[in-house]
Amino acid sequence: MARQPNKETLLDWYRQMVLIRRFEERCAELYQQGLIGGFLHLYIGPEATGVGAVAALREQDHVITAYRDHGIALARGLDVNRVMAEMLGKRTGVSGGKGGSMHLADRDLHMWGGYGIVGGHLPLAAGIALAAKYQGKDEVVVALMGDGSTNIGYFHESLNLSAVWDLPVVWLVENNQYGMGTAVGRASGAVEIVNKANAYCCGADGHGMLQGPRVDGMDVMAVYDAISEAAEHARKYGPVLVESLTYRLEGHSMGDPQRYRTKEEVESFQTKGPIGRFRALLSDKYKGVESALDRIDEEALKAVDDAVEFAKNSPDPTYDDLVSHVYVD
Amino acid sequence: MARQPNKETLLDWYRQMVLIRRFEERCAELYQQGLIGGFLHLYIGPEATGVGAVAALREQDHVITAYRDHGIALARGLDVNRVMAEMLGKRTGVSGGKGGSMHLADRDLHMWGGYGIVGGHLPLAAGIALAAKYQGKDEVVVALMGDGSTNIGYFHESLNLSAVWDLPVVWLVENNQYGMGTAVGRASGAVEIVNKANAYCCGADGHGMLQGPRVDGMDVMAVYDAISEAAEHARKYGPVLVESLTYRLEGHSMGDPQRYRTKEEVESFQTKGPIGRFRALLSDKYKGVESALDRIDEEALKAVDDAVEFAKNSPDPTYDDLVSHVYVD
Amino acid sequence: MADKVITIREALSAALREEMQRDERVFIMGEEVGVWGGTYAVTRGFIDEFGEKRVRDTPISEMVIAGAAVGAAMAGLRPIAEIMTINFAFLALDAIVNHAAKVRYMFNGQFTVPLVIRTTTGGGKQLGATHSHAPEVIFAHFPGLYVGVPGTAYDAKGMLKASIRDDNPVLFVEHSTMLQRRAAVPEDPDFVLPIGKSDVKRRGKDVTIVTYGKGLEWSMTAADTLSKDGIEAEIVDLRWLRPLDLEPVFESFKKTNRCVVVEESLPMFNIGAEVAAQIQQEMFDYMDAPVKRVSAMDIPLPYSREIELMALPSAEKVVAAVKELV
Amino acid sequence: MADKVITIREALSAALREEMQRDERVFIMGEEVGVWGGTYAVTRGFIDEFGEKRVRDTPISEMVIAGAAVGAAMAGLRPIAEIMTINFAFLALDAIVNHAAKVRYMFNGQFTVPLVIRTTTGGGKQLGATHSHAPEVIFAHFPGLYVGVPGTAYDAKGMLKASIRDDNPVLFVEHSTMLQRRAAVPEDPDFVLPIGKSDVKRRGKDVTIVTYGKGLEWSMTAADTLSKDGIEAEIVDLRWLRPLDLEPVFESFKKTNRCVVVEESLPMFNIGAEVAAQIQQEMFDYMDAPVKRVSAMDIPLPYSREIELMALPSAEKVVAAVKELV
Ligand SMILES: Cc1ncc(C[n+]2csc(CCOP(=O)(O)OP(=O)(O)O)c2C)c(N)n1
Ligand SMILES: Cc1ncc(C[n+]2csc(CCOP(=O)(O)OP(=O)(O)O)c2C)c(N)n1
Ligand SMILES: [Mg+2]
Ligand SMILES: [Mg+2]
Repeated sequence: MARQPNKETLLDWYRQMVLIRRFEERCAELYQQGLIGGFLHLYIGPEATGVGAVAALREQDHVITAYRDHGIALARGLDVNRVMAEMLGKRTGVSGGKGGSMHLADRDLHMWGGYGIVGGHLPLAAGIALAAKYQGKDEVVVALMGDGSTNIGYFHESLNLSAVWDLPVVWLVENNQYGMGTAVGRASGAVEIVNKANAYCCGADGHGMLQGPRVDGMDVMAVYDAISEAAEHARKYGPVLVESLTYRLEGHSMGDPQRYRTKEEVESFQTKGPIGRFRALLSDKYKGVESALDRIDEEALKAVDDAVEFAKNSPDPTYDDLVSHVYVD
Repeated sequence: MARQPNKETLLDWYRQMVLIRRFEERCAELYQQGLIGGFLHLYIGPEATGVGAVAALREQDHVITAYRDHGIALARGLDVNRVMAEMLGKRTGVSGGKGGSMHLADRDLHMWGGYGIVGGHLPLAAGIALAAKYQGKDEVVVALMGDGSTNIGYFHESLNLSAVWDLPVVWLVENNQYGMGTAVGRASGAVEIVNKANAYCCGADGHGMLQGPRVDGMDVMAVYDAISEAAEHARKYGPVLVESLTYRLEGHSMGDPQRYRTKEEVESFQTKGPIGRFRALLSDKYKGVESALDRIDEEALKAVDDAVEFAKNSPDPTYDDLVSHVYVD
Repeated sequence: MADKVITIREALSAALREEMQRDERVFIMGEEVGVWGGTYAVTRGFIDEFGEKRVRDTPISEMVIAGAAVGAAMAGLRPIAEIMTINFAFLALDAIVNHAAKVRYMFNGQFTVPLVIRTTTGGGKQLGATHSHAPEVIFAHFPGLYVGVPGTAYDAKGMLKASIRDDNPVLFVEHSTMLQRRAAVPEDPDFVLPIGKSDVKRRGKDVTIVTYGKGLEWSMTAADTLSKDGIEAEIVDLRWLRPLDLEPVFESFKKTNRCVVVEESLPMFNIGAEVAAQIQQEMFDYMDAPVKRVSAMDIPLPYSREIELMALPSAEKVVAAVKELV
Repeated sequence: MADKVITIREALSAALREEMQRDERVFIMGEEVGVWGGTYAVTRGFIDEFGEKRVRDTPISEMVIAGAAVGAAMAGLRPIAEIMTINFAFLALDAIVNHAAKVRYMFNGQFTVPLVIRTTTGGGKQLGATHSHAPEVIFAHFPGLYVGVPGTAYDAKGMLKASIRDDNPVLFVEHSTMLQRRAAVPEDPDFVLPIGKSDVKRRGKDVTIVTYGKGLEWSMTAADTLSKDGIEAEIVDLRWLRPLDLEPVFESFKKTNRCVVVEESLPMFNIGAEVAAQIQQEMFDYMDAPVKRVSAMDIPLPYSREIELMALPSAEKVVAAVKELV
């Protein structure tokens, strides 16, 4: 069973979700202003998934994800200033300005990065889990991915290897119902993605992937519980596949014409947003908590303002940065 | 339901299986003599699978397989002389001596070839099925593959696409228990390979892969029935995954040290061999058929002798062959 | 019919539309080609015009996009498979090199693979190390395939139409930052350009610039600058990396005796290497100086705008290279 | 410690064994490396000696073999991932080029990838078009990676040990038809050779032959023949395609003023192109004749023995090329 989070913890989750939301909104603006370039994939909508999943991990555990990585990075505790600096391509960014929005990592915090090749990080997750197991460490890896990525060869090979080798990985699919403009049902033979665990579930001598739940990804508590349980299983026995049902309230990336869904559909999800819902739950649970929540809201705004300041005032990378770290010297 | 084969048909299946066996035995000799080069993967053991599966198809249907393709080629009716000539790398070979043992094809007979990259032919199978469907033809593709190939990315992407697009493919896994020296259970998260259909089975609007049976691949009648039914489904609705439980009585290819299995294991399967078993069934079913079977045995030997003669007397490819067919002119 | 000034994007759309109208066997498959209308909006409206049968959205499955297109081509269709960007074509390398390019040879001509794989190339968009390749050269290494990289709207239309009509597999590479470039393009639905023919894009007598794709843009700009200093560059646009047509390069070199190769590729084992090697082989007696090469730097591309552009070629770098030479 | 005459296979085994004994973090993963003992018997007995934890048979999953090895390397292990043959490494191109070679750069040095990917290369074994590549050059195109191709048992051992000890990802390419070649090799467990250093394998004054891998064999044989006709070839074995060390080539060229590049690659965009391009750039004033290139023909390889060998380089072709030159 998952440790039951206390009030302080719950407020911290709220803080994280709000911070992510404000951060993302600001990123959208900065993109419009031309201060952020490249592709920008916002984590507006799935905050509860990232926050709940990361909260379920221990400090020594590992997180890795795809390019939609801002929320995961912030939830994992990466410095908001340095994350924003990375967005702006600054030398002080978590990846020195060389990674950008899609490639946030912090080795010390065991955030192994965001990755732009769909599915490309899944074998890396298997390898990180292998290293943990090989070294006799009691650590798990949570590997997040989109629904669309479950159709690529990498998914199959990585999940299969994790099953055969009993690797401690929680494979967490953020099913936000679309891969770019393609609805799950138009791209995946199985619409319930956890079903795919069946392909790796019944190995020799009881090895195999556990089929985990389809959790309500708009409910941070539910995600936390599901991933806590999954991580416990992974630590003891081997891999689990969990699906989080979520929704992205913005386009796939900036400039998405969104011809693939209706305004009504998006609106219907807006009202189910994870932050409002969690706020209501907290208000219900803790009398008089509103003022604390309001303060958190303000602080989040301020943290993002400060981060933008920090980023803007940070130096650009130099030619030396351009040519460094291609190899270990 | 499958058309019930009459005596003539059954004897023809027997003929095919014996022909394949004699052919393969001769190939092994020719390899030892240095007349066949490269890799040589014998189809000794799984004859009933190839013969039964191909027998279930119509003339306009399609077959494609991996490098262990001699049996499929002969079952599909490729000229034994020209198949042997291909083994010897002769100009008269089915692939002009340029393909060799792993690359037997006959466009006219809708035998789309043997392929050496594990899993590499699976997307081709999907494409051939797409072409049939696109053109409104009532044709199915049987794509054979080894158990080992079900762990590669190609498998996943191909089966998934076939499910999403309702492609008329029978995916037939020849589970001979090993991929080279690696037992199924050491390589695959699911030991019952048909389970993998679950990952593609439950799509939107009822699309999806049908999980077919695990058929006794040493029983030509059982394979025929299973593939007949599967093909019927594929023609009407979409893809099916079938598994044939078989065994390879020889090494993976010539020169396999076979450290991964015991002599006893191999012997236990030898007694269950598909040809002896089918012969017994025929003898049981048709009084006095032995002499006909004996004649078939002799004719098979003679056909192989003749094929070797033909091949040996055939010309080698020339420099012109070397440089031809790189492009369409 | 007359010419019309259109963008590369429009030229590509027109080529696809015309060929789909002309031949029922031509269809499009790839990620986001349908409902989305193409990541770069090249196939916008196609799904309405041609239907889901002929404009097929696929899962994110590059191996099967390429591989299934090979199978469909072998079986009588004429697929246009789209790999969203050439970075993702790495995942399809086996399907492209081992199957698209070889099934014909391996089975001694029994199969024909009338396939076009369209993809986009190039850096300079702050997409970081894994999304900024311009690795056409590694595909052009392999026989059995054609590789085309248009640099103008005119070429884009004529080359793409030729690719679709040709019976060989073609990797067709479009530069994602050039889609808005305009030129006059014939409206004649039978306008096609020959496969494997380079084209002299500018006449000059002082130096031969050999280039393709985005390099054409840098080179044309550079030539204007150089012209002001009295240096007249002749620019040969390769257009096709395979078949590689260096005849016009040799012709030009006989006159200029000096050559710069301009490309976005990485600096080692690239197009410039081959061009230089062939020039020194074929034009040894005409060489007044070594062939120079302008390319990207030998590093992955970073996100940050300033430093990313430092790593890429530019008109200035071309000017500098030419000036070192003449 | 003394030297011992051993085969390349033995040299590779010894290198692997010694490094595994030396460092617990070193382990092997790949298809058939364990129970089978390695497709080419290089890891025979290893699973008994080191156990299943350190000698790991994998499914047939090249993408995850390479990719999981990258992850394990990032997380502190020192994997030796085996891709059975380089043909199958096409399936791992993305994992190798986008991840092994780039995670360090992309995340600004936070990660280190001490990874060796061992694979075998080469044609001439009647394996047909999809199994006979020698495409090292396409991997060497990309920064972030090292690419080594030993041509002798001595180099095989010293280079492999260096690769395992190095903190950068190395693609280590062994020629499958050369495993039985013998040479004297140091038994000293600390014998390592520097990464990225070419080696002069034969001294001569008349022509410089630049080669690597199997090309070394053809070149050495050719040199013996040429010597009988009074032509003394100097042979520079590149050993590493990345970093590419052409200093010894330039040194030699200053003396010989003539060069032939010998390689098994396809003829376009290959190693010879880069070498020729750099020679004409750096050694322009020393060139008495164009650099010549001997390579495979520009076709897929066929099965049939006679015609397969026609398509490949040979000592005779090297002799002929040299004779055209001097
Ligand atoms: C191998 C590969 N193919 C295609 C792309 C282009 N692409 C980027 S994101 C994306 C959609 C992914 O969808 P999903 O996995 O559901 O993640 P989401 O964006 O919904 O979070 C695609 C097709 C890519 N980056 N990598
Ligand atoms: C992509 C790829 N990886 C590895 C190989 C080498 N290889 C050839 S056959 C084989 C085993 C395949 O096993 P399975 O699919 O079970 O077929 P079987 O040989 O048992 O019929 C392997 C690993 C290959 N040909 N292609
Ligand atoms: Mg999604
Ligand atoms: Mg098998």
